[in-house]
Amino acid sequence: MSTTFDVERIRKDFPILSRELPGGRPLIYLDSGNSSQKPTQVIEAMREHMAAHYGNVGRALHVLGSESTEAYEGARDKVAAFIGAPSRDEIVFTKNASEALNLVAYSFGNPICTDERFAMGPGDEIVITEMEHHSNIVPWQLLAQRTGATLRWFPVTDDGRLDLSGLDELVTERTKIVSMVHQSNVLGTVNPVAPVLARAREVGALVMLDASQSVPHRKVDVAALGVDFVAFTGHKMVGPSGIGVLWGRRELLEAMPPFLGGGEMIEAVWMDRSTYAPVPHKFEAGTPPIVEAVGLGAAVDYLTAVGMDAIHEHEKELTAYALGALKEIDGLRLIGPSDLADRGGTISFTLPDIHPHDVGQILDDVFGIAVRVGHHCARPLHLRFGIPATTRVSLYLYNTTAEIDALVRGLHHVKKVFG
Amino acid sequence: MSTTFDVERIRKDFPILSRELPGGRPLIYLDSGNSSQKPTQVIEAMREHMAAHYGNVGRALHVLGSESTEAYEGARDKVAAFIGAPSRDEIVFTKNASEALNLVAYSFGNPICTDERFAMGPGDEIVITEMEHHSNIVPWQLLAQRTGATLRWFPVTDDGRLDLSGLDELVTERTKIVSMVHQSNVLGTVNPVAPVLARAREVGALVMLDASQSVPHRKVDVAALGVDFVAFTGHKMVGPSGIGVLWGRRELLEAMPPFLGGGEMIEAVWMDRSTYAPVPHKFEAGTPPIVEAVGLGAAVDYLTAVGMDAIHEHEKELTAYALGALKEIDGLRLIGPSDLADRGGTISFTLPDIHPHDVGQILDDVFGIAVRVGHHCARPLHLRFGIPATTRVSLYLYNTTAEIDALVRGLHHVKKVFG
Amino acid sequence: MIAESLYQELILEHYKHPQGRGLREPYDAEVHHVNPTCGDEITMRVKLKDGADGGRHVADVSYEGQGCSISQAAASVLYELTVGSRVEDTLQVVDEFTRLMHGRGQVEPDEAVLGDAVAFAGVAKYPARVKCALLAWMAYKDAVVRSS
Amino acid sequence: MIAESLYQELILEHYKHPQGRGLREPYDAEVHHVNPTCGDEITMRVKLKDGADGGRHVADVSYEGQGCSISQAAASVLYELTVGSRVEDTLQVVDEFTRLMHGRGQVEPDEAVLGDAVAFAGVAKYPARVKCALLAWMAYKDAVVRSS
Ligand SMILES: Cc1ncc(COP(=O)(O)O)c(C=O)c1O
Ligand SMILES: Cc1ncc(COP(=O)(O)O)c(C=O)c1O
Repeated sequence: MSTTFDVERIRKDFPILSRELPGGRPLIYLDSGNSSQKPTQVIEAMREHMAAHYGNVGRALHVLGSESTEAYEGARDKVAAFIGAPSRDEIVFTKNASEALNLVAYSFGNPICTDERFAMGPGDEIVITEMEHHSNIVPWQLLAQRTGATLRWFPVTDDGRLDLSGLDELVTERTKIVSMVHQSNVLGTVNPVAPVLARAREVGALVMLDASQSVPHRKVDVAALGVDFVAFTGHKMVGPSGIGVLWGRRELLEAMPPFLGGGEMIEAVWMDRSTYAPVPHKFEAGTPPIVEAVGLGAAVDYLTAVGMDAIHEHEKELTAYALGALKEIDGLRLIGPSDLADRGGTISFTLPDIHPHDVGQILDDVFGIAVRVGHHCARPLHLRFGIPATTRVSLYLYNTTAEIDALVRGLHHVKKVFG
Repeated sequence: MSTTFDVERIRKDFPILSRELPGGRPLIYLDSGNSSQKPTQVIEAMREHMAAHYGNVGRALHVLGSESTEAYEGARDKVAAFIGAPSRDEIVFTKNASEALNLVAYSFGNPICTDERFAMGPGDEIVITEMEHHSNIVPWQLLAQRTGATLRWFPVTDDGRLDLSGLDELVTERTKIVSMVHQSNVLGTVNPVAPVLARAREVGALVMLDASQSVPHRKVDVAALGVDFVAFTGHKMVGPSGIGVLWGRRELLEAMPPFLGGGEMIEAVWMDRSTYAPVPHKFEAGTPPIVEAVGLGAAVDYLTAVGMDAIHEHEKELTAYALGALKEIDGLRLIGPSDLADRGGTISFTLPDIHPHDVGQILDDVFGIAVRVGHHCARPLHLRFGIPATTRVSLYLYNTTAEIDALVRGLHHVKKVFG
Repeated sequence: MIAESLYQELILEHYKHPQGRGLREPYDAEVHHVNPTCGDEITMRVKLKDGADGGRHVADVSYEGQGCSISQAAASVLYELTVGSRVEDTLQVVDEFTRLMHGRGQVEPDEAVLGDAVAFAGVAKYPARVKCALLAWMAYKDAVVRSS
Repeated sequence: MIAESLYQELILEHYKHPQGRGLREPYDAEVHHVNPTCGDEITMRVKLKDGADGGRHVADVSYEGQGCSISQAAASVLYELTVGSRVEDTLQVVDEFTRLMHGRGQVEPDEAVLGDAVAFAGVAKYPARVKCALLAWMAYKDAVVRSS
């Protein structure tokens, strides 16, 4: 472990990690890819806001309204800085990453919008990949069904990498948008953005990144990436549920039609027409997740204080350790890259003749080890590998090598039960 | 005051009410129609969940996942019981009331859906009212613009009541849906549902109620109301931000196309198509507002324990007191009904030659009185009364007659400053 | 350790050595049921016949499936409990089994009706697994209805 | 009491007795600005002329508007500070006033440049009201640009 990174000190910030489960089991939480735990700093920021400063934002002139507005808009500043957004006005708060992805999908093929880039109809194409989370598949399927456009996708190689060999045939003049996952929530694979982006630029397609699994784990700089849209979610980055983020280039956000209509997203309303607020407010209809933004701001502060590079380094060491340790389990089949290059701390696998649900159940029941089992909202990827489900271990800043040792012991026990 | 209702005891549950504002002012919060304050019971339920039970819902088999799922789905049960929903599966959690209204609006005119009731195109009509919140205007404007349908509306009478004299001409065979506010967030008016519903049934139109301002303040029974959809929002009913509710008849929810696509709203996904989960999950894409649902559940428990009838009675007494007390302010013009019949504790008014922003600012600066000033997201209603803005006082279970006395003193001072 | 109550020896035995597995001819009805949350699947065929006692009897239940030990063992136990029995009696088992599974661990199982299926009592405490245990039984009920 | 710093006597005076109010002919440009968050509106006309010193001077600023005391008083003060002055000098006042308003109460106002407009210093502490104070000034700047 790196010397500046004190995982034991970090663990003390997460109250749930010292919880005892029923039956006296300690909690070993290896499911952060599903949702991360929250440090006291986040929990307290939310409690304190509700107990002493809460008011609705934007609309109120009074002290509480000002304090809440300042906290809410302050969170926007923090998130913008965290991902290197050129402007704070490019940060749209949504309810989760899924809403952010849907918001962009709904911007296409809307007769209200006359911008050519967001036109969508028969003959137009949308490109995704076979390793997407359902939240980056279904919105585009629905868009294709609404508009008559065609959905296409990059295949995945046997070792869990994006197969870019058909890039030029897949991304063509017909492509309006390419939306792909930055880091896979099953394979751990970190996808190469540059070649896809270069091809998209050649043909005039927009590029969206689902960064739900990368922003929490590594320094992501949206300006350096050069894409058009990025989606991520608060609950996976030690922040609260109920808030997600869409980052988009201002010029595109301005060109897009409004999505949800209502209070706060307007400039002026008459019964028969409306004009809309400037971005980002144009996309934030109704009372936003105020307390959740305060929590997300605290989460960003927390991650920044620990250091995204240190977190990444820690996870890399844990991943190397885990990949090594899992090798000793007979018959374990890794689904995803076995090398450390361009991969994060998400490790999915199968065991011969033992269903992942049984693996997960025994790990949890006997050892208090929380892993995720199933298709992890990436059923097509599992179909591609010919398996109905996997067991997934996902690591974060508060995990330790001792927890991985416990996992390995647990897996040995699982094999014994079903031996 | 009624004998069973102890407002001083209730005030102790809301930590913010004992806060001292800068300059030593006490807080007098008369802005609950904008957003309500949260009792310790809600704040603590959320804190406790994050500190000891948090996990993602639906997807995880482990202890934390089960506890979170149980808490989340338990909140659905509580909300269903609170509004008399025939089935818990008819409760859809959204991010706020605005999303709930948009969800229904987006169900119309979607080529994916073949149900006649949700078809929408030129010649079809949508009926709303002139007293709607922007969140029940703009979604329908956008729908009309997308589909070529026509938006029509009920006018409002001089004393702030819905003008139903043209009901039969307004709601016709062309009408697909009537969406109207249950209790106005400006006038306080509680609208008569029965005649509108009867006419809608005659012509085969659906009926949606925006109950954002009624559910927090009086017993609302959706089955007794007999409408098709009801929207409301957590933050106005002593619950957290970041969560809203759509109730809909199961049969309609099942007939509607999906809205947001993603994880959790699916049954099975292939790259080129998907099948969808049964309601309510079909409409809950991505990680839902988990901690917020826990908070909303606690809010419902709190309101139920105090008693919705007792709350309603208390507010009625406060409203009568306030309407009487405000009469002594020279020139004050009430916008909304001056009698207590079918009205809630929301009181909007203007003062001659003093702009509401100045009223609000002085009340806040000098007396710590938080009211809302502006058009309260109901600009068309203000246009109808020929005024750009009003000052709005909105009362809730924790308010007292002493606070109304302070308001009256404050208004006298405002008049002196501008006298 | 809680797991012991879920993974009974009998369940593991049936999982490792499933009884009556495979799809056979002839059959009156075939159904395919899926548990979307965990992907468990079963294809089941039912063949009924008239019994000597005048009632309808189960001649054969054949199935193919994939899924966790609970869902697979449930199908195997179901095979043993149904084949050769009166249809009405088997439907009574289905009802009792369903009641047990939905009882959140609070329901006292009727061993006389359930026989070996009583080994699944522990599953009722795990809401996420109840559907696994019920998959084969719901498919069976469906297939019987379609056979009549 | 904090309010004292916002509602200066001078602001209230201008609000109650606005200077130069009303729309007059002739004019070089007319603009209409709205503050959507609070609904404040102003219509403003500007007439420029060549001064004796060779520079451009402000011949008249006329306006109609509705809104709070801050926005209305700002227009009245603006009228007094601009009419008869060199255009460049007035634009310098606009810049200094804008800087003051965006200073969140931390900026020391330059009284020599601002004159009576210094009475608005307290507004800078109220982010929600800054736009009210700036409405007339932004309209003025816009109108001057369109006049040239
Ligand atoms: C009548 C009415 N409808 C809808 C809304 C919108 O609710 P939300 O802001 O939670 O979306 C509000 C409150 O702002 C309201 O008062
Ligand atoms: C890669 C990826 N994309 C999208 C999502 C959806 O995020 P949310 O559930 O916050 O909408 C997730 C997590 O569930 C994810 O892992």
